[in-house]
Amino acid sequence: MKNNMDSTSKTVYLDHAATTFTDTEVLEKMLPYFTEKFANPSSPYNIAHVSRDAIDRARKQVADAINAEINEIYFTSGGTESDNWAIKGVAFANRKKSNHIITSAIEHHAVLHTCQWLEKQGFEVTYLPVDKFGQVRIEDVKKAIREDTILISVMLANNEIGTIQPISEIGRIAREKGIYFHTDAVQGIGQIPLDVEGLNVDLLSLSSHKFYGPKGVGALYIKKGTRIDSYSHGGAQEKKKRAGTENVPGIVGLGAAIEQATSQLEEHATHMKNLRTRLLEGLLQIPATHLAGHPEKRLPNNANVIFEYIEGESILLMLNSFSIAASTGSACTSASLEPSHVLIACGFPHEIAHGSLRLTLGKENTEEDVDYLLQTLEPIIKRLRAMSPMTPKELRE
Amino acid sequence: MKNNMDSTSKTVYLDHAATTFTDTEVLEKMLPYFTEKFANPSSPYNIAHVSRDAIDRARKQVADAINAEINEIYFTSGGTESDNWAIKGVAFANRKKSNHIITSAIEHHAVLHTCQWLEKQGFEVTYLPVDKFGQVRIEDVKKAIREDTILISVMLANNEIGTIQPISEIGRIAREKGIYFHTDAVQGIGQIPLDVEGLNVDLLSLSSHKFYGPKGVGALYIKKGTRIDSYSHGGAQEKKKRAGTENVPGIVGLGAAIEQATSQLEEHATHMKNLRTRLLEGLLQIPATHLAGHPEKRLPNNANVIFEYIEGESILLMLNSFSIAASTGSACTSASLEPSHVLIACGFPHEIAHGSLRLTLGKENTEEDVDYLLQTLEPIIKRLRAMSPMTPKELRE
Amino acid sequence: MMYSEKVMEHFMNPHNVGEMENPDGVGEVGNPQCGDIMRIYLRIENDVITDAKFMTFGCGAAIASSSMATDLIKGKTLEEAWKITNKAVAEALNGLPPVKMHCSVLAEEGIHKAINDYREKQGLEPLEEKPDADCCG
Ligand SMILES: Cc1ncc(COP(=O)(O)O)c(C=O)c1O
Ligand SMILES: Cc1ncc(COP(=O)(O)O)c(C=O)c1O
Ligand code: FES
Ligand code: FES
Repeated sequence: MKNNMDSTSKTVYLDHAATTFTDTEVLEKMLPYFTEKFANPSSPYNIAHVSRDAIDRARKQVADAINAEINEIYFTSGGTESDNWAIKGVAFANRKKSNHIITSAIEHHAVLHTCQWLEKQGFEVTYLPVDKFGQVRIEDVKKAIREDTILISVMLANNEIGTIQPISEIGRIAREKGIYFHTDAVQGIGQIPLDVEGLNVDLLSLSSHKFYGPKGVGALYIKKGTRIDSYSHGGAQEKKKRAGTENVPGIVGLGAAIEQATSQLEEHATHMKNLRTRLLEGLLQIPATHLAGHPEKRLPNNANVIFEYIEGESILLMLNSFSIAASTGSACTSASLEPSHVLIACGFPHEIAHGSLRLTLGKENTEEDVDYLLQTLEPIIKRLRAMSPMTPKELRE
Repeated sequence: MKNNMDSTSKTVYLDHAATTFTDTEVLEKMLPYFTEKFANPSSPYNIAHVSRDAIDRARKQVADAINAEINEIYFTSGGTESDNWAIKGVAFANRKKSNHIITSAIEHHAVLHTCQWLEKQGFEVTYLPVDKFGQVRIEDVKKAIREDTILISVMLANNEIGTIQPISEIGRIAREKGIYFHTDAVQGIGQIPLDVEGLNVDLLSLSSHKFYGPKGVGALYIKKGTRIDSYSHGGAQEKKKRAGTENVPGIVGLGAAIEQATSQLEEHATHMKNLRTRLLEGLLQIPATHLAGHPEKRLPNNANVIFEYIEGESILLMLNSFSIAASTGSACTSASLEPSHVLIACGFPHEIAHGSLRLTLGKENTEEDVDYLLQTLEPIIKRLRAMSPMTPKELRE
Repeated sequence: MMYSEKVMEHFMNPHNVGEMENPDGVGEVGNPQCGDIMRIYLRIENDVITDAKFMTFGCGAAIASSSMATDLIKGKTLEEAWKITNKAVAEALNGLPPVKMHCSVLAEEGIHKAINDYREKQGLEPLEEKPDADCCG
C-alpha cells in the first residue's frame, strides 16, 4: 500500500476534541504579556496594573461567554484542574453535612478518577448509566438522589461520542433538592451556546486548548455562595482560592479565544454540521458501520463511527501513514488496554467498541479534507477486514 | 517633587524576584508549539510525537540542570503547585505512619499556608525560627525531629532577603533519620548551582517565571522511591501523578529557560554581584539604613535594606512615579496589613520592618540602572524622613 | 496600589508638611508598630483654624489624607473642623481603596486629638472622641 505522506505534506487534522491549535489572532494577543507586559499582577507599581487589567479583561470575557458574573470566574491550569477542584473542593467543604456524590458512567477521566479517589476517602459515589445514545436519563438522576447527596456532576457534552446531556433539567432537580451541580463543559465551549443561568449549574469547567486557546490554562465557574475549599494554598491570587502567580499570557489567550469562539458560534456550528453531514454520509456507506452517540443531540463537530470486525489502532496507524490524525476508543491505544468506557456504557460489546473511529472537525477543515479522509479510509477498512478472521465472507474481497 | 516619568520612559525593573520577563530566545522556541506543533502529546499519530519529544527534551533539560534523572521530573503549573503537591502529597501518602512536619518560619506562603492547612487536617507542624540573618540553625532542626516526623521542608533561598539555607546539612540529617526532605528552590534556579544529590533532597520545587521562562509552568523533582500521592486525577499524563493535557509550549519554555540559566550561571552571578556591590555601597551610605538578610550567604541578585523612620509603600510609590519597580515587606502593601513574616522572624521590630525595600536585579540591568536608582532614592528617603514624626532632628533638613 | 490621581497629587506634593513652632493644639495618633503615626498641629485664633500642619509616618494614603485633611480644616471654625469625617477626607481625595480607609480615619482622629489638646489648654472639657480604630486594619 503506497501512502502519499512525505515530509512536506500537510496533516489532515481530524482530532479537535483532543486539542486544537492556538488561533494566530489569539497568540498575537498573548505575545506582549511574555515580554514587555510581563509584570507580576500582584506587584504594587504601574506596569503591574497592565497585567492586572489583562486578567480582569479575560475574566470578563469568560463571564460574558457563559452569562456569569465576573467574580464567579476562577482561572486554573486546565480542564483537569477545574474538574478536580470542583469535585474535591465541594466534597470536602460539605463533608460534615453528608457524603454522597452522583456522576455518570461516561464522564471524562478527570471526573471519574477524581470520584474514584473520593471513594477511597470515604465518600459514596453513584455512577449513572446512560442509554444507547449516551444520554443520562432524568429518571435515573431522581432515583439516585439520597438524603445525604452533596454533589451531582454530569458533563455537558461527551468528548468521545459528542452526546449532549439534559443539563438544564438535571440542574433543576439538583437545585430543588439543594444539591450542588457541576458540569464539565470542556467540550461544549465554542460548539453550542452556554448559559450558566439557563443550565442551572453551580460549577462549570472549561479548558482553553479545546477552543483554539493555549494549553495549560482553564477556568472554573463557581456560583456565588457555593461552599468550596481552596484548591491551592499560598499567595492571595484568585481571591485566595487558587494560589500561584497567574499565567498572564495564558489567561489573556483563554479570554481572547472564548470571546472569539462565542462570537463565531453559529457560523462555526453551521460549518461543522455541513462538513459532518458530508462525512457521515460517506462513512455510513461503508457496510457494517454504526454511528455511536446521539443522532441529533451531539456536538456539531463530532462524528464517531464503529467499523465491525476490525480494530481502531490499526485504522489510526494506516490513517497516520496518509497524514490523517484521528482518534479511537479502542483498548489497543489506551495505556490500560481497556476499550472506551463510554462506548461500553452505551452498550456496545467489547469487540465492537474496538472498531471505533472518532473524527472531530475544526474550523480550518474543508470539504477537501473530508473527501480525502473518505477516499483514504474506505480502502483501509477493506484491507483490514480482508485480514480479519471475524469478517464474514461477503465483506471480504 | 517633579518626576521624570513620561509615557515613553522605560521602567527600571528591580523586582526580578517577583517575576522575570520571558527571554526572547526562550519565547522563540515556544512559538511553534502553539501553532504548527500543537498536537496533544497523548495522541497516537506522528504529529503527536513532536509534542511528546518536546516534553521529553524539556524533562531532560530540567533533570540535567539539577543533576536528577529524567523520570524524577514532573511538570506542574508553577511553584505554588509544586510546593502544595510536595507537602500535601507526602503528608497524606505517609499519614498512617506518622504525622509531624517541620518547616521554617520564613518559607514562602505556598509552603506556610499549605502547612497551616495541614494542621487543620490533623497534622502537627513545627515552624523553625531563624537567626538574625534569616538562617535556620542545624541545632534547631535536630531538636525539632520527633519519632513521628515524616517531612522537613526548608527553602533553598528566601525570596525576600535572599538568605541561602544550609540545605545539604539539613538533608543529611533528614536522610539519616529516614525523613523526607523537600526544598523550595524557586528563587535559587539560575542564581546558584543546584544538585539534588549534593543537597540530599527528596523533593525540589521550581517555577519557570523566576528564571526568564513563561508564567504558569513549574516542576517538581521527586526522588525515585518517594511515597507521594498524585496531585490531580484524570488522564495518564506525568505517569498518572499529575493528570491534565500538558502545557507543551510552557514546558518547552521552562526547559529552554533552565538550560540557558544553568549554562550562564557563573557569568550571570558575577554580573549580579558586581551590580549589587555598587547598589549596596550606595544604599548603605544613606544614614540609619540596615541590610536585611545574610551579608554573604545570599542570592547574588538580592539586596534588601531597611530605612528607619519611614514606610515602604511610600518609597515604592515615589519610585514608581520615577518609573522604578521594586518591592517592600511593609504591611501597608500587603492585603493582610501584616509586615513581612520574614523580617519579623529575623527579629526586626514591626516599625523597622515597615521601612524595608527589596531590590532584585536581573540580567538586563546595568550600572546606569543602579545609579539611576541611587540618585532617585536618596532624595526620596530624605523627603519622607522630613515628613515623619519619628525621624530624629539630626536626620531632618 | 490603585490610588486616584488626587491621592497621588497630594502624596507626591503634600500640602502643609512640617512642624509648627508653639502650636495651639497638637494631636498624635497611630502606632509605629502598625506602620502609621500622624501628628497634626493647629494654629487657632477666635475658634478659627488659621493654620494646620502635619507630620506623618505611613503609606501613600496616610500622607495624602494628612495633606487633604489639613487643607480641609484651614479657615474652618473648631466646630466645623470637628465634624470633618474620614469619609469626607476620602471623598475629597476621590476615594481610597477599601483596605486604606483606616488611613483616613487617622486624619479624623488626629484632628479631634489636636482640637481637644487646644480645649484642654484653654481649660475646657475635651469633646468625646471615637474609640481608637483598630491597629493594622
Ligand atoms: C470532557 C473533558 N473533560 C476534561 C478534560 C481535561 O482537560 P485538560 O486536558 O485541559 O486538563 C478533557 C480533555 O482532555 C475533556 O474532553
Ligand atoms: C520562594 C518561592 N516559592 C514559591 C513561589 C510560588 O511560585 P509561583 O508564583 O510560580 O506559584 C515563589 C514566587 O512567587 C517564591 O518566591
Ligand atoms: S491487539 Fe495488540 S494491544 Fe490490542
Ligand atoms: S499607613 Fe499602613 S496602610 Fe496606610
